[in-house]
Amino acid sequence: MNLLDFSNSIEGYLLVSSILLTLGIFSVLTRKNAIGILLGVELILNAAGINFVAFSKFHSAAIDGQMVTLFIILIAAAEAAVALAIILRFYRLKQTIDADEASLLRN
Amino acid sequence: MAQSCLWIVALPLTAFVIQALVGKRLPRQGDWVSVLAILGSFALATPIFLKLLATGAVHETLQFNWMVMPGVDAVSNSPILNKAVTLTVGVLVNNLTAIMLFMVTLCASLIHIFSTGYMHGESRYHLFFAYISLFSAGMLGLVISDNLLTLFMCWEVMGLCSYLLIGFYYQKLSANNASLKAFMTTRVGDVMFFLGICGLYYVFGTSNLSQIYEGIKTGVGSDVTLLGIPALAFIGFMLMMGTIGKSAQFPLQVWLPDAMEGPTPVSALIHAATMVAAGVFLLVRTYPVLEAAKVVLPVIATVGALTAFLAACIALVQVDIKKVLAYSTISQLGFMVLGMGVGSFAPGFMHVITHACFKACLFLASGSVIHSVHTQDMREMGGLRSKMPITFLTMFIATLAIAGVPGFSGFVSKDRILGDALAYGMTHPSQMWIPVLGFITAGLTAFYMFRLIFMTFFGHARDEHKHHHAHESPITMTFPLMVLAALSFAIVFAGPTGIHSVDANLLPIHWFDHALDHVKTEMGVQGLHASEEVEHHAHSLAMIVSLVVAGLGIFLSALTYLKKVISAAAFEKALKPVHTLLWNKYYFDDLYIKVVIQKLFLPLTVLMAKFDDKVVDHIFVDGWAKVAMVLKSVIAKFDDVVVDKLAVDGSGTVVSAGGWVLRQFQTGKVQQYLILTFIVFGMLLFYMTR
Amino acid sequence: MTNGMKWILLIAELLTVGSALIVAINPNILYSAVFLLFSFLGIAVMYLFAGADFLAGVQVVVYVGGVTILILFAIMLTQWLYRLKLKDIGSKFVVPGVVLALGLVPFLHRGLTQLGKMVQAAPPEKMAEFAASPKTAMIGKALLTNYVLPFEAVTILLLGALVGAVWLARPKA
Amino acid sequence: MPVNSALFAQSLTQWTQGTWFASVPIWVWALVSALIIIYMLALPFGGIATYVERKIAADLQDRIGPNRVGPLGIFQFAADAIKMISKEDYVPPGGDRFLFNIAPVLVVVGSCAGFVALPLGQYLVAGDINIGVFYIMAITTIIAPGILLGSWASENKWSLLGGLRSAAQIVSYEIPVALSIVPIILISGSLQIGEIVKQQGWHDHFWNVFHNPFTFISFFILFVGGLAETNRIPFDLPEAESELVSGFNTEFSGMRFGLYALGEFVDVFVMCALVTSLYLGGWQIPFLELDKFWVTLPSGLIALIHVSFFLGKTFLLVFVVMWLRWTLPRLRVDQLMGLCWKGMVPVALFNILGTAIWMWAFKGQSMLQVVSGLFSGGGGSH
Amino acid sequence: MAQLPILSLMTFIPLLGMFVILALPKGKPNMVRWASVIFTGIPLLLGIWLYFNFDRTTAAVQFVERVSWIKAFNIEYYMGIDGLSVPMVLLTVLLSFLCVFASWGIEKGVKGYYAMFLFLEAGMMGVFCALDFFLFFIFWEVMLLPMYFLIGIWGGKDKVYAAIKFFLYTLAGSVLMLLAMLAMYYYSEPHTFDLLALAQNHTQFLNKTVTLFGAQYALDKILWIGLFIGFAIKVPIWPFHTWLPWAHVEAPTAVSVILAGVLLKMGTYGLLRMNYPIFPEATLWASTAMMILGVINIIYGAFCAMAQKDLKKLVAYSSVSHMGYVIMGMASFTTAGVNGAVMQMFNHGTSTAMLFLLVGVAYDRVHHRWIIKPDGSKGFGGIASVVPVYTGMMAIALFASLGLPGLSGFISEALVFLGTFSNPKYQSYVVVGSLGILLGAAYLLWMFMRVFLGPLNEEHKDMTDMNWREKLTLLPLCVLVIVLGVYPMPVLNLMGPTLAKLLSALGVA
Repeated sequence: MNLLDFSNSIEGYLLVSSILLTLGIFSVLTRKNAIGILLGVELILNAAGINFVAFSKFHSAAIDGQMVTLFIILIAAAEAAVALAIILRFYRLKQTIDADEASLLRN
Repeated sequence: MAQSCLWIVALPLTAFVIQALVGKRLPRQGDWVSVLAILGSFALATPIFLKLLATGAVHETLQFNWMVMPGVDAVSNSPILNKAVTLTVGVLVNNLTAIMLFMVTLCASLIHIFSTGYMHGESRYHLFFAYISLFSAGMLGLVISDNLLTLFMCWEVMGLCSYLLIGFYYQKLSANNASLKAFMTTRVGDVMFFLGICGLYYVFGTSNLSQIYEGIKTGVGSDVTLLGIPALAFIGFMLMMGTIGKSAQFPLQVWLPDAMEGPTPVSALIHAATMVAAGVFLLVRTYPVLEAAKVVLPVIATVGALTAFLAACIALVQVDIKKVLAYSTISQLGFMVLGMGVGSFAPGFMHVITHACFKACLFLASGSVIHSVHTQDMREMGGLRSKMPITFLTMFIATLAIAGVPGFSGFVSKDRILGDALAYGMTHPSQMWIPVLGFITAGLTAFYMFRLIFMTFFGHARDEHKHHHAHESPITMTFPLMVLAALSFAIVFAGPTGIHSVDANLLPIHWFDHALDHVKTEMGVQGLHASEEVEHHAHSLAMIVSLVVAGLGIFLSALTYLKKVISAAAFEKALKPVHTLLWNKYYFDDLYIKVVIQKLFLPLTVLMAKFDDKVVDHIFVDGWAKVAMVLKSVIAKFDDVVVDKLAVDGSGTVVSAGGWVLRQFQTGKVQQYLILTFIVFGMLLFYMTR
Repeated sequence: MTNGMKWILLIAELLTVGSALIVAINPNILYSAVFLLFSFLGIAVMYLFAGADFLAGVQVVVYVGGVTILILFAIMLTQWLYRLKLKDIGSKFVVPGVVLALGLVPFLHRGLTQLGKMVQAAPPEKMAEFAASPKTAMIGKALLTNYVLPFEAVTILLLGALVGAVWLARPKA
Repeated sequence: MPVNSALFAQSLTQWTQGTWFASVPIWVWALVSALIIIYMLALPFGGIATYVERKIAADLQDRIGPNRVGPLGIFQFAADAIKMISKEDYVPPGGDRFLFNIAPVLVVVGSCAGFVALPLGQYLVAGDINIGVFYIMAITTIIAPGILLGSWASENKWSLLGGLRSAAQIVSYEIPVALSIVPIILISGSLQIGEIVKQQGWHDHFWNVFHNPFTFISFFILFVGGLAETNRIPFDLPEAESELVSGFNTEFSGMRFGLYALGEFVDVFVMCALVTSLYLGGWQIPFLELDKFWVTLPSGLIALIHVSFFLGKTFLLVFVVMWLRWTLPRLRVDQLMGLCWKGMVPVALFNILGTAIWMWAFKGQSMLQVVSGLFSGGGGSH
Repeated sequence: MAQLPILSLMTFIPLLGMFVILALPKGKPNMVRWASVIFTGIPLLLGIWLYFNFDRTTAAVQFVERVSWIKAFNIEYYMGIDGLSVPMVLLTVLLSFLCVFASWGIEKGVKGYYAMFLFLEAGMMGVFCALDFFLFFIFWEVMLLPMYFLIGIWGGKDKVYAAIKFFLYTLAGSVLMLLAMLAMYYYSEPHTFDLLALAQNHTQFLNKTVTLFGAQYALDKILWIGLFIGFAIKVPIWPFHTWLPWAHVEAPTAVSVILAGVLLKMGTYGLLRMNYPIFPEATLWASTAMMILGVINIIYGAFCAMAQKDLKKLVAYSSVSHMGYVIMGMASFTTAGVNGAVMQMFNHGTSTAMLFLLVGVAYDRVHHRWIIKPDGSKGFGGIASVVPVYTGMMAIALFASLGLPGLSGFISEALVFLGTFSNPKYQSYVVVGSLGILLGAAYLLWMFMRVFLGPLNEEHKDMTDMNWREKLTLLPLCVLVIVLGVYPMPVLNLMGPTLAKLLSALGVA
């Protein structure tokens, strides 16, 4: 069952994080809904978090990796809060949160 | 003695400086300063003269370096160009100087005294005396200078003074023109004179007279040619031209009559006694050079004769009293130059002295006449004999002198000149016309002089008003007249030996000739080298002829003007063309002014100025500017079209096009930006992990 | 790591990946939000197995308790009341999505594995001992020693975000 | 030696060693053991609690509670259970079936999962997780999304509003709860609840509530926060509002409503258990130090005494909760929020500061130790 | 005392002055004026000290200051003066000092004016003291700039045209000079700019050829011509003189005084300093040409002056004519000629300066300079009666410049003519040249008569006579003119030995 011992080493974590990253990117790129993009971003951040934790255990066996993830989580929370506030404001402005609408800064 | 000479010159010079600077503020406007100065000079000059009379000869020189220019020190007249040049100046006192000094200072002082009266009340009174003092200084400087350079300098200073004095009444336009004409004509002469000096330098390496005399004696420069003609001839001619300019000989005589615009004392001092004599004095000083240049003397003689005759003719028709005297001066000068030309060195020089006295007297007398009747036109005068007895008497004596009546100074000098001329004519038959002309002129002189006397003093007053006002001049004016009249007597020239110095033919010339012979030997002058008996024969003949001619002149003049037997007017009508010719002074004036100046010289200057402005300036200089302009526009066009349009704007459009393309990427959609980033991320990742 | 543990880890990984897939694919934003929650839980469990027990707690508190609720709130505030249809026609993107995934994932994985090989530095027993040890004290100490600056910075950031979010979201007074 | 599910599971394996169960992998056993603990303890309490609450409420309102089913109505909870199970599986039209089902599960899981870390006795704990307290707090936060999703899925404006309010209430009251736990952590220096309780023995600084004045205040904040977090009466706004019918679980009926009610009661129990173990010394017997007792009791008896004391204190608190339900009026939403943000959070922060200063000032001694120290002239400090 | 860098001081004190003046407050023109008086006064005092300490026996360069400046091209800051440059230096210093007083009437941009003026003086001093060609060229160009501004800004009606014309013309000349300089640097063996060294071994330029645009030319002749044209423009010599009338007419009084007084002399000074010693053979070869040009200058200048209606233009052309004498004197290669030429440079400086100052005085009062107005009506007329002192001064200035003996003009003209005449080759030129004297007298006296004598032109009856300042500026010049006229040795003995060496170097025989 290489799948099992597979999960003891770092590959498991890296695989999950790469998948998460891909899905995150995918959702960010394809979502029309602003909140969808936000979800994508959260996924990407978590993928990074997993990587750090995995490396903190498998590589340096030191707390630093986890510290980074801790900070990632904190900042992600702040970011989500502000993002949602913006989305709400945008929604109040445009009555829709379709990402394509938010193109005032076009050429 | 030379030291005193310096003082003689310095005194009037200081008077000039004082007058010019503070004259206005001095009491009596400083005329006494000038008079005292000239009297001082006179006082210094008399001992020199007395020494001459006593010892018969006086000689002293004083020299000092004026300009020293280092260079290759070579023999003074060696052809090396960059040889050292030192110009020395100094004082030469010999018999000539002594006599001239005495005469000049005497006349000048008398004229100074006269002009205190005459010029009384004039506006620029102090300046008048300043100029006269400067003039005296100049004349005296000329007389004493031992080299031609300083002689030339004083010569020109006198020219300046004559310019200033003639133009004294500068409000009058005629006075200005006259002064300018005087200065310019004399200037022509001066330029020639200077060239002569340059020639002398070239030949003798110096302008010092005594060195020149030695040089002539040793025959220096006889072989040198200047501008193709023998050097000494060239120098001689140049000096002659100098004299012609200064002494108003033909053809440069136009300025003297006009010089009468100046106040009468000026005419007396400058245009009778001294300045004009300077020209002749130059000839006297440089006589050895003239003699060495064989060719020059005959020319001088002819010029002298011609001038004398022509001037006399013009004098016949003149109505202005001063003009008559002016022309008489010209003709007398002609006589002097004639004398020099024919070789009568001593009589020529003597005539200078005698002429100075009586001509000064004549002028001053006419001055006092003008002063009282306030007009110069003889036609408005007449019958002044009773009104102005002293003036009449002194003028009459001077007229007798000038007419050549024996017993008077004029006869003494003029007769001897005519005698020598006759002798010269006999030895050079081709030149015979010169003495003949001389005698005729003598006659004419007598005629017009007495015409003048009769018209002014005799007959009835033509202008009652003026006649009424006429009054005798004050003592300051009459005293000089009396002194000068006294000098017109022949006996004066007998010198200290008194009566017994009178030679065979009643000519009291013994001491004079003796003095001049001394100078001749000193300078190496041969003088007239006619044989003894020819000379004796000529002189006796000359005396007779001159007496006849003088008497004839006086008689005819009396007939026409005193007794009105011959009507002058009829004569004029008969010889109308001659009269107009004479009246217009042979059109010399017109020739010079109207033709040479107005027609030739001024248009040339205007042409030259135009040429300069148009051709040289516009074409040569601005032309370049135009060329540049053309070039500029061409280059500008090229620059504009090629460089600007293609290079610059072209790249501009390329850039903007590129900009447009890139702008399409900026859709504003966040997601599309992210796609781009991730594509790049992917590529990067691919690259990193290959 | 007992076998059981491995299985639980595996389940957690599958849970995370599966729910993440649904989050990315699902047209209905609400569903993707919910499954995001489950993937967060899965990640928390993975953290536990990676020895980051405190971190798992933080993950749960912050993400599950905070962010997801915020997202749900946002969705409800923006979608529901105005009858917006929730369906997000993302379908047309499925094909490029798959291509992207297929294209990107192998690279990522190969990259990460190579990284992993490089990384295999820590000796196994040290790893296990590290995983087992409680991390709270270590994190606490680390926070106040070498990570003081980030800690302070994050506090300021959070304050800023807090005030900003409130100000932004507040309806105009 | 902490007893945790792993230990429990090992004992099971040893017990089933010889049988066919051995082939079952160890983690299966661990899972089963955990489930047993939870459901052995949580579910019955849930049911009993409903009965007890209705009895107390009736008593407070001077009426007799449910007495029909079984003697004194003690089987009322079983009757309710059966009623709920037999009800029709109704999903509101337009509602979201999947979410409708998921929501109650989340709520129950969120609340029951807390039991793992609660130390019933010195060695009796399901899994003495190192970050015990933090774990409980974390797990209870899952309830909020559950409620939210449930209210959303029931396609009912009122339930949605109720849901939103309750989620907001739960999330915002987590903060004062968390902050009031921090003083305890400061004192005990560890997140493990077992450790915290162990330190509250008589010889140590007795119950944390009496450790210092600040912890005394933070005990009340924790208790009130816990009430709000479980939507109990003073903060009963979301579910029993007059205008919101029964809040987020209006559309729920049958077993789903059962789960909700169960979840709610289990949550109350967990909260009270947490309060007792942190502040009231958990299984610590006041004034008595069992293991130093003059006679060594068998471990089973000690455990029994510990459990009884722990449950006694917890049920006391639960009684207070139920008591409050029928005495305090309901708070308005803004009062609710205001109390939380303007009232409790600042006080909690103040307490943390106070405890920290106290710890620094008295070097970790509780008030009592300080007082006794004064008398005994600097007795041994902790 | 000798080691005091007197030349540098004299050159750079005005420069310092310029900066000081620029720093003075704008509002107080008088302060600026008195400051500039001081800053020109100091060089004057130094000049006077220099005059007394100048060793008149040797021909060697004195007060030498030699500091290597740009080692790469061994260009040195080589300042020194000898007999040739001393009179010029004294003239510059004196005229600058007087011109400061003369420009008291300038109201517009006083600071700028005086700053430029001092800058100009520094430039001029530099030109006369520099013995390194490079340094000479720099000062030559430096001197141009302020002139351009002075004419361009404070000038008369079409000042801009005149300023540009002046600038471009002289610049064109200096371009040729630059080329010649560089060629000399290139061809000289130890590659030096030092004039004395170049003169030392001037044979190195002999019988070498240089190909210009294909044609072969003798090196030294081409260089000589290049330098000659550069300097000829400055002198100005006949074809290149057209800038002078314009520059003079348009320049303000003080500037035209400096322009005529000093700048014209730079051309001849340059010829004597560079062409003669460095290219003796070429000089001999070109002497006849120079003589012809000199005579043309005299006659042409006189004729043009005669026809001028504007006082200043008349004086400008008179300058052209007088500079003709200088050229003639130089080209005669005789001691008297060359000494006369340099003397004439000095005398012309003083007499023309007087003339220009006097014209300036008239201009300040009536603001026009017409002898005859363009429309033919009388400009000035008979003002002698109104302004006697002015007339007196003008008379002195006129007679000095027309060469009346007793005044300085005559001395130099006499020397020039004596010198030229003693060179058998050029005697006929002297005769033609003497015509110049005549013409000089003509146009000057014609002007004197027109302007001063005759009936008074009513327009000018309220002309005021000269004030103390104007008298002060003219007094020294009058004194100089008269004293040097009577006894020229004080200036003449300065230049004697140097010119003697110059001529012997020329190999004249």
